[in-house]
Amino acid sequence: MKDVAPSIILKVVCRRLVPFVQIFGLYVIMHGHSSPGGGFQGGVILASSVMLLVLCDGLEPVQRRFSVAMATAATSTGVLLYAGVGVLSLLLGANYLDYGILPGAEPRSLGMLVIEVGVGITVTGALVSIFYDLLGFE
Amino acid sequence: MNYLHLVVTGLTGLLLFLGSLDMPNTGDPQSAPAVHVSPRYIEDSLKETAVPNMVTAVLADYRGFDTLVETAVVFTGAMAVLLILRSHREEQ
Amino acid sequence: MLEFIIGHFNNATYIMLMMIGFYAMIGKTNLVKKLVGMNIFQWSIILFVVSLSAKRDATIPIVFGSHSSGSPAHLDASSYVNPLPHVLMLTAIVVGVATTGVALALLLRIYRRYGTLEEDELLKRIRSSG
Amino acid sequence: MNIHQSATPILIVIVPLITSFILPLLGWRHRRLVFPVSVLALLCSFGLSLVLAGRVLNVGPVEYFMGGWEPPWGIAFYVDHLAVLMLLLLTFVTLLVAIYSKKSILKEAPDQEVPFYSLYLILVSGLTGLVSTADMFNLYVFLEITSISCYALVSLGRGVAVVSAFRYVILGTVGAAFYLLSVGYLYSVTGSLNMTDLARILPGLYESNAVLVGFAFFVIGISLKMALFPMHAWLPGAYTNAPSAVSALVAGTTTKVAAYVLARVMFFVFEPSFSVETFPVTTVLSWMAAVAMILGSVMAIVQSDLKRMLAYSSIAQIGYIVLGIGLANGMGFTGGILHLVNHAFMKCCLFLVAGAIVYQTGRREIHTFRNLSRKMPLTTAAFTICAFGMIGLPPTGGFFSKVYLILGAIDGEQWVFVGVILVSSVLAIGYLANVVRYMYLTADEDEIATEMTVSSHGEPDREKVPLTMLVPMLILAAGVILLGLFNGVVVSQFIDPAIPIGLPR
Repeated sequence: MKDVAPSIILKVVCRRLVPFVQIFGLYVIMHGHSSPGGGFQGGVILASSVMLLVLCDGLEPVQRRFSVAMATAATSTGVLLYAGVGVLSLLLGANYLDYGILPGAEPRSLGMLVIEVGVGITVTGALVSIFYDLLGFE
Repeated sequence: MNYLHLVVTGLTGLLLFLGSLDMPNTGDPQSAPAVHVSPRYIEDSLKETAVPNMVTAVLADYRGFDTLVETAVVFTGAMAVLLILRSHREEQ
Repeated sequence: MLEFIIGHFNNATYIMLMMIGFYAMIGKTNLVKKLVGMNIFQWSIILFVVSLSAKRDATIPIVFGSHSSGSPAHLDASSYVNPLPHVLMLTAIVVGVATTGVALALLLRIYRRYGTLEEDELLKRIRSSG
Repeated sequence: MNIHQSATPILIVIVPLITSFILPLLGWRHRRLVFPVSVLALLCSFGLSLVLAGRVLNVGPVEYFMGGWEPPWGIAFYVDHLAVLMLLLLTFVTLLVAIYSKKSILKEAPDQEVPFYSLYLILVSGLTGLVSTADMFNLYVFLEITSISCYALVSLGRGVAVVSAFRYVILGTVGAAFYLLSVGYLYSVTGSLNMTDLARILPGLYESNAVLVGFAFFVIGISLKMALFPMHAWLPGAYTNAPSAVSALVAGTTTKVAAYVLARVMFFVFEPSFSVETFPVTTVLSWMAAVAMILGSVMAIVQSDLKRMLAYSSIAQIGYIVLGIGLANGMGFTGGILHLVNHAFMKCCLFLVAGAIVYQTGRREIHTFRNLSRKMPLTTAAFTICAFGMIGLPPTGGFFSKVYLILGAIDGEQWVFVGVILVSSVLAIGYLANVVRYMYLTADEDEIATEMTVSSHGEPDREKVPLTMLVPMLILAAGVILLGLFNGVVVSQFIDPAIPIGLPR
């Protein structure tokens, strides 16, 4: 697919579309509390925006911005965030992943928000990383 | 066309269908899944977690450990593909 | 009888889908077709478990307008569908995605090495390469 | 609402898990730290298992509620005597294999430490989670995380390893999907996923078709995962072509844990009376196991590749374990679980030896092993001890587990199975004694001559396997003997309290 130059229509449409896709992905992650959505769905949408960029710009320019190493790092950062919330609740003296012990007025809601963000980061990183690997195997 | 495969497939399907015959009807509000564990999720999750989306509440809180392992599965998938593909680029 | 048929059409549907997938997995010799069969197989199970959550006259499991009305009113379990199967199948979907990714990566390696994805041809080439 | 319970059960699972998440970040800059950190995590897990074992032996089964939610609603861990025995076994064996893998992975798959150890730790945490969890769906997720890391690790081997790994993916996924299907069937009639809760609800539903079919698919799915005889197609290729450390790891742990899950669900979620009388799955399993024991051994005899021979012998040994479970009496159960522990030690050690032989000499074919005992005396000694254990000679653990199995078969008046155990043991002599014979045979004159010319630049008669590979093998071999000498302790402390209520003692 590297040899084929994408048409101008594809390029323009993708470029215009990507910011909206990313905003929508973030919305789906953050709004999972009160509407259908959450980390997995939003993460997939964010990852698809990166894939869209690869479709119109090719692999190299995109990887200059979001490198393979960054994708791998995002994969482990997100899930560490998730597991970290659990460890925090352990340290504060409750059972693993018991958000009730966290500070704030609605601690459980807060804990869920943090882990949804963590899931979103991981899913974005993992899918982009898998995509890069499948594409880069040549 | 291999008939053995068709026979195995057909038998498996028949077995599954027989098993599904005495399941509760779809949409039955008195079925076991509807009356045993799930009512608490519906009735109390908003009170207990302050999250209006019950799916999110169950996913991230009541069964949060499942979701942690599930996220770890995503991580595993990424690592597995990395191990399978990235390493062997120089093989050829 | 009619009620029974309507109440069990979900099982018949998922079993048919599942058998299509199962046949593709054991009967087809092309590895990609096997993988597609595997996916149909997994998704039919997901369809089945999600169908368990249905309740007549019930809505999606999200409480609307909870923050505006102050303290939440009493919620009736029969007016919302069961959220648990949805949660379980969200997990199963993610697991399926990860498995498919790994399988595709393996297929790429197999194709690179042996130049074919037909099972009998593949076995022939493995044998000839020692 | 904040329930606080001692965190040991969960820490055993999440310490390796969290470490595996850290490894990619760590390996980015400090490649050297990856191995020590992984071993540290596994050591930590093993230490915690010891602590937990002490507690279980003193005060009985331990529970742990995730997120503080009590069982039918939340996910719970339940660690009883049997589970804690499995935890000790798993963390100990994986620790030793990890130490062994340091040098062997450098040779077999260079520059792969980060993803390798990351997946390794995930595999360990998945296995420990499988053993500890009391939730049917959580078990599925752990089953899949274990399998996915296994697929990737197996594909790391050379040559046809990718094809074997793909076959493993397809069959492993069918197994997991059948398991998921059975969970769905049970859920549709009970509405619960927790094992204790299911055990309470199910007795009223034993006549239901959905429960029967769900149970049948559970047995098929788990049999696929543990490669019981008609469903073993993925095993020989996967074990033979994987890197040596991975072969040892997979052979020593994954199929054993699947057997544990089978026993757990068959006897603790369902009542023994159901699996024995209402739906006589134990009889079917016993006969399948008997066929596996004979056919696996026969297939092992005709192999010329050492690792492939060990793989077929694994199929036979799985037969012993399942036979013990399928006999459905106290003695048989004891024998099955004891054999599970013994076989994990023996098969792990044998695969490690096979890897060490490949490491030093590059040989895989059995008939090329002439004179090996002079070049690698300690390695061949470890192999011989484990071979004795597999055959079932007295001071080793293998002898005692076979005695228990035979006593169990006599208790159940299943004379055929007594014969099958004896015949299979004789066949084991057939394939293992052959290897030992080659190892201790002196080579032909001309072969020595070629040896001399080949190795004239180095010393031919010395063990060149590094210490990190040698020590785990020797510890495992010593373990095989110690398990034999102290089998009474294992049986009376761990297995006896765990024999399910309702099995004839």
